Amino acid sequence: MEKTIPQKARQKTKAILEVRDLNVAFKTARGKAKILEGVNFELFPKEILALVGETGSGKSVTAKSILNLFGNYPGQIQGQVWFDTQDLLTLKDAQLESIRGNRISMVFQNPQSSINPLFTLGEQISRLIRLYLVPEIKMARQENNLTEKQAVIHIARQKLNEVGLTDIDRLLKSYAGEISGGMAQRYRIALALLSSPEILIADEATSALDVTVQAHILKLMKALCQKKQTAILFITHDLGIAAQICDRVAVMYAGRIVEVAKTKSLFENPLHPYTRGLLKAVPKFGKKEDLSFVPGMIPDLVHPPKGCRFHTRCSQAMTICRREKPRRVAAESRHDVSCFLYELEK
Amino acid sequence: MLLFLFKRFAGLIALLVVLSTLVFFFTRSLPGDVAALYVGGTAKAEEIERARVELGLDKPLIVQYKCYIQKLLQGDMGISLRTHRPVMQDLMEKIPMSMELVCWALLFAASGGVLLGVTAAYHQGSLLDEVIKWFTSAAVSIPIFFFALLLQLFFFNVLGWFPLQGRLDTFLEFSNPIENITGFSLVDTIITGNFAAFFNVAWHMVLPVAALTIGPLGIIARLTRSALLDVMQQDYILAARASGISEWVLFFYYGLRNALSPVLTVIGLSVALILLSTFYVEMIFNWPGIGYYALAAIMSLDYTALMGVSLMIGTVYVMANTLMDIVRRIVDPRIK
Amino acid sequence: MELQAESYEQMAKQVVKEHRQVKWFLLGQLLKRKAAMLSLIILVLTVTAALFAPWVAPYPDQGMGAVNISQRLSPPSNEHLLGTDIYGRDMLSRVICGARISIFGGMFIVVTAAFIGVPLGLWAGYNEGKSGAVIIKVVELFLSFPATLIAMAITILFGAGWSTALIALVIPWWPWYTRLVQGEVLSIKQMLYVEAARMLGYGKIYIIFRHLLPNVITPVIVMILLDLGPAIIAIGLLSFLGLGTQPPMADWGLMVWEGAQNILSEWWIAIVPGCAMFIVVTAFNIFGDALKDILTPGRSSG
Amino acid sequence: MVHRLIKFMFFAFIPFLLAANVWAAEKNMVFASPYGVTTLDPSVSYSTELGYMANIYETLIRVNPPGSSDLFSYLLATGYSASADGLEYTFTLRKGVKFHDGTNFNAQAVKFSIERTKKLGKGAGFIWADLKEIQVIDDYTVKFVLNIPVPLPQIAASAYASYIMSPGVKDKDSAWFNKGNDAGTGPYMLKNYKDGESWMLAKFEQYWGGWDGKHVENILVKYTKDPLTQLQMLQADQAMLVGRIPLDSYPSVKKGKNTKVLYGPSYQNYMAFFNTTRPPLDNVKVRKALAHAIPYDDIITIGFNGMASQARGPVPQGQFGGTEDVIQHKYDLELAKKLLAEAGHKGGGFKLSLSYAAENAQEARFAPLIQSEFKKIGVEVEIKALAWNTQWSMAKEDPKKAQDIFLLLWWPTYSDPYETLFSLLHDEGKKPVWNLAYYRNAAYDDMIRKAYETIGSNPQKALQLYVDAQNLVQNDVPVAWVVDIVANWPMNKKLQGLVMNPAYPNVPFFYEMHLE
Repeated sequence: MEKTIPQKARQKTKAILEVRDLNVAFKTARGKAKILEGVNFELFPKEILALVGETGSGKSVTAKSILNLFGNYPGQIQGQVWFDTQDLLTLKDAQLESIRGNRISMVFQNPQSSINPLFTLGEQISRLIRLYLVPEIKMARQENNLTEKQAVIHIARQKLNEVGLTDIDRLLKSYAGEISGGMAQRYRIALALLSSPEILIADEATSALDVTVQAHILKLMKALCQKKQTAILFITHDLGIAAQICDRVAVMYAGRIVEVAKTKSLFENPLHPYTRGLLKAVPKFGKKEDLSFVPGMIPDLVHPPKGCRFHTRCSQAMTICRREKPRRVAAESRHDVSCFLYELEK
Repeated sequence: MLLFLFKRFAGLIALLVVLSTLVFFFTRSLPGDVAALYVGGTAKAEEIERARVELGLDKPLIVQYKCYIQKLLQGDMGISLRTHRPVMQDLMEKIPMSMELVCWALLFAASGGVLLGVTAAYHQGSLLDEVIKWFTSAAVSIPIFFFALLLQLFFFNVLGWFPLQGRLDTFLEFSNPIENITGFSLVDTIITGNFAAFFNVAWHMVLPVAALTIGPLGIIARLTRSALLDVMQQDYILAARASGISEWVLFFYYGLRNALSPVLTVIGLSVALILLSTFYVEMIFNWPGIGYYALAAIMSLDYTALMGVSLMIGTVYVMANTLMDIVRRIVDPRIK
Repeated sequence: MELQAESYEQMAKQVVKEHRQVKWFLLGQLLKRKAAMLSLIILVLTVTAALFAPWVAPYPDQGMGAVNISQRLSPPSNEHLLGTDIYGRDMLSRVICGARISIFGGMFIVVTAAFIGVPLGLWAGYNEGKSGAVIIKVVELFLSFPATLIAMAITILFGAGWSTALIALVIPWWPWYTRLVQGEVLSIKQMLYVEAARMLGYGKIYIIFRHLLPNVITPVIVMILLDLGPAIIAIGLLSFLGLGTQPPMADWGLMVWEGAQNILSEWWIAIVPGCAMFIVVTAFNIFGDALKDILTPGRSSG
Repeated sequence: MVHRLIKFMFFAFIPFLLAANVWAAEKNMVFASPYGVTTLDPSVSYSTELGYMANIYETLIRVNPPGSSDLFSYLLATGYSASADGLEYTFTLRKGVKFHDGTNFNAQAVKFSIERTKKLGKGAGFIWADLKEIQVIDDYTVKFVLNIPVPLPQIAASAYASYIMSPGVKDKDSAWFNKGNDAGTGPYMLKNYKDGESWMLAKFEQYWGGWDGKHVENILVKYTKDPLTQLQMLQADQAMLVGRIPLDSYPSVKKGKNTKVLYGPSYQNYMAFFNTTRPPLDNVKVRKALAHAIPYDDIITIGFNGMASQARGPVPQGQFGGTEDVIQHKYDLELAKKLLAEAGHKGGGFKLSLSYAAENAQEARFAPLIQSEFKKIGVEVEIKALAWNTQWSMAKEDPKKAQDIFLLLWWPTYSDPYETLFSLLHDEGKKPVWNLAYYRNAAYDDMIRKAYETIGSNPQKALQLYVDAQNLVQNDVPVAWVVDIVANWPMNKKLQGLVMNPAYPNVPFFYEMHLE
């Protein structure tokens, strides 16, 4: 992934993470796909921010861009991701590696497939404990008079216990294929929160789980993060979940954030036509369904629509929508929206 | 594991039985009199009859078959119609010669192929990747016999760097003959301290081994690259990256380890390819191994020898695949 | 699960339609791949030349085997662009006529193999009962033995010749298609619309042809394309040992063998057909690879 | 890196390359031979191993090459005399001859050897069919008693089945020989025998001829099938003598700095049998037409690089019985067309199958020429390259299913033409061994038998009978005699003294050779 970063001074804010003008494009066989176009948002300490949108709206890419997880996948990434005082996109791999998993952690959608199938769970957690919890190992050795190996196992037990896993001895010897999805996600959360990071990015962390398990995991995640004072960027396509646990919600459509607001404000008073469509489509009984009930499909990002990317599906589209891109405006206090309906109002 | 081994072994036996049965009935249903072939020359009728009795061809087919299987179980594959020696003895003499080529070729193809594949995957999309892609595409597309001829033309005729053919310069066969201990000439020459012959054999082996290596090398490199890229797109690699594992460890430890299983499978399959290629390479480079023997058997319709060669190749092939399966089981806990 | 017949129909149609649309759309991508396009051009030219060999070849009768002793062993020149062989036959004409035998032979092998292998694979994949198990056992038996060796054995037993060689190669070749199709079917079978069709009581044959076949067509076509190169080489391998094509008909493998004796002096006799084989096989492989990337993304290419 | 490695390897090999020259400069040489070994049993041997057998074993007498003043030279016998009726031959034997196993050569050994060969009845053992008994007169005199007056000296000088071996092998079978053992009296012993790979013909110290003067002493035989390889070994000085090089490379070898080609007479010839049991080849005019349509000159150019001549009849020119009085069918397409029309096949219009031995490079080369030429008279030919054994059993088994045209390379077992004429053309009924034309002509059979029986007493009459018999055949055209070949040995210029003897095809008599 190429990075092109204009060096701009950062405005002083309270935000722990600030994403500015993030653009991501992938090279595909058909040409350049502009996956993200000018994504802006900020995450405040201890806050839970939901990033919602349909499949393909760029939520996950946004999450991955924050830690630049694309490896050598062919594509371009532009913009700024301010964490603390550093722009993560300017960092070298080695520097990034000291942040990844340590200060910013991530949990992914498919818990089982995110665990390497060739190593036991014990091997994998031990590796991270050795990487991040050196003082703790030392302490455990001194306190309990253990060898290093025993100390690592000791810590692993504690950490797995913390996420509510039982029968840990067996678990440590198991492989990914041998445990249930719920257990796997608890394990992943344990790994992610091992070093008490400042930010946890949960990328559809509960989408692949059964509804009951989902609720447990959500609860656990929220509780643990409160305890460790970790902010969560919660990525989901499920508005219901967003409403349940999040402080604020950002709605994404086709690589842009179209609306950001306090949860209550957004649900009570959705401004963007797309958000309105989504809310109308929320199924009543917490059923898991894709949010494809706004008529039409997500546009082809190799040849995205000119102007506002939503105009092809928007019932209130105007001529200007086809020509120009809307800017983000604060329609109400702490309620931003990118839509000409409101831009023109002002 | 034991059960698995037992199953594979039973499968091997079953395969060999089916194979030998097929081969047996095929050869018996052929035009041409096996006894006459055995006697050769201007044989008289009574002489052919004598050979018929000698070879047991006068008995009913079923009895012959029973006899054949019984002998086979004792490792007796019959008498070659061409050399008039026990096929088993012939094979035992020729196998080491070929195995020497096959082992080196396999070693180079596997190590080189993995190396090329890893390099290409690591530099995915770069010029290097592109070059390797072209090279491996060419490697899998070039017919072995044509490549062998090209090697001879270029390295012998144009550059004069390597000998045209053979295993040992003829004068060394007289002055420094190779003592036959293991049958592997490189090993034998080292054991006996016969360095003149050692270097000479090594020098002669370069071109045939190169010819045998090229195809499997391309296949293994292509598969390694795609398997690695496939692995590198897996969720667990992403998760590991997100948890701060360094890119280097990610690629060379996790990536390779996870891509190993398909690579091992294809290495196992390459054994068959290399074995078959020895037919051509040994013919073109005049290397007195199993391929050369098989070819002579084809030319003179030496059915017993052909049967022996087929059974042997079948066995080696199945054994190589079984071995690779065992290794895969060791490296991959998913296969149960 | 409750499903209305219409909604199932719709679902099925939708899936198939989307597949097709997407694929034909993706074919346009080929134009952007230079190597694949170059290969395609080479292939089109070669196949056309092979088809119209009697009109394209400068000396068509020599291409078919007529001798021309006065011109024997002449190096490449204006009169004979690629030189002549030991009988004085124009190499260019020989290679063009040889293309017919090599390329069409290769096509015959893979297409026939597919015609045998695909139905068996559909059946074995859909019917996991006894008949399916038997098919799979047979396939495994074939696959546990090197294909070229089987073909060699067959040609030895039934006599060398072009047609024997082709049939001898089809015999170990079809199981690969059966295995591919069976695997595909096993995964498609789990899809909702197939299950739905089954529940609605549609017959086996109907489901196989209506739903399974259209979905395995793409991987089969890709495999056919990828197999063409190896098939051409396989014919050459047999011919090189004298087990395949018989003179005066000659495929490229036999021509290489014929020229092998003269390689150190009249090199063109072996090098010309060898290069032809190499170039065409490479072109088939590159084109097949590209098509595979485009049509069946996400499968590792081996 | 690679470059350095190669450099290293180069230097590492220089001493050994030098060693090669040292070794070769002495009385040792390498013979890259395409001639494989079927069996090493001297009683059974009837194939390409002849080249080695004739150096390991000896016969009583040897036929001299054409043009010599004497018909025979004497090896284990010092002379012979025949009775007036031609039924008894008495040989006096050489004294002081030792076998390789140390036993002394004597009359008992002769009796043992010939009787062993006759009793085994394998290979060319049939040549002794008319031998009644062998009487040992004393240690060094032996008498052969015959049933009918056949040319015994020629038989005793046969290239096959007439070798004398040590009585020490009394209880040994062919397998013992095939392990690489020998029991001859010849100048060389077989050593380091590796079947299908290499073996050594090593000087036998106690050879009766002695080792004074210039002789090659050790010959490493490197079994090398590939002509190209042999060419390279020859050009790289790795082999002094080779058997077969690519046909088109003869001009360059003749001109080579270190290489030359020695040409000499040969009794080998190529022929095409017509399957006379089936239409259209049961019609003599069709056969004659085809014989006139064979492009003899082109075959000589392409198949033999000019080193052959059109055959006249079954017996090659130069051999006894091969004279210019035998009718020759010349290449003449117009005549061929006319004959076809006369036979009721105007413009051809039929299809024939032709088979040749896939192992035979010459046949592979010229078979397409016949096909190409026959096409011009409207006859389609389907060529089948088959393994020699296959094509032979196909031709023998059932004439109705056999191929129409069968190409064969033939050479006589001993120098009298009877064997050729008898084997190839006498009536063998439905199960022939060599009469693959299924030719039946009682007059012919009588004529050659008569000639065979009179040759001992009246060679002139026998010759006339042989010629007449051949002309009888030439009128029936059961076989088209294609070419008589010219034998050749590509060799290093240093190698001197090789004498080509058509009675012993492809035998290099090493004892007569030396290196300069």
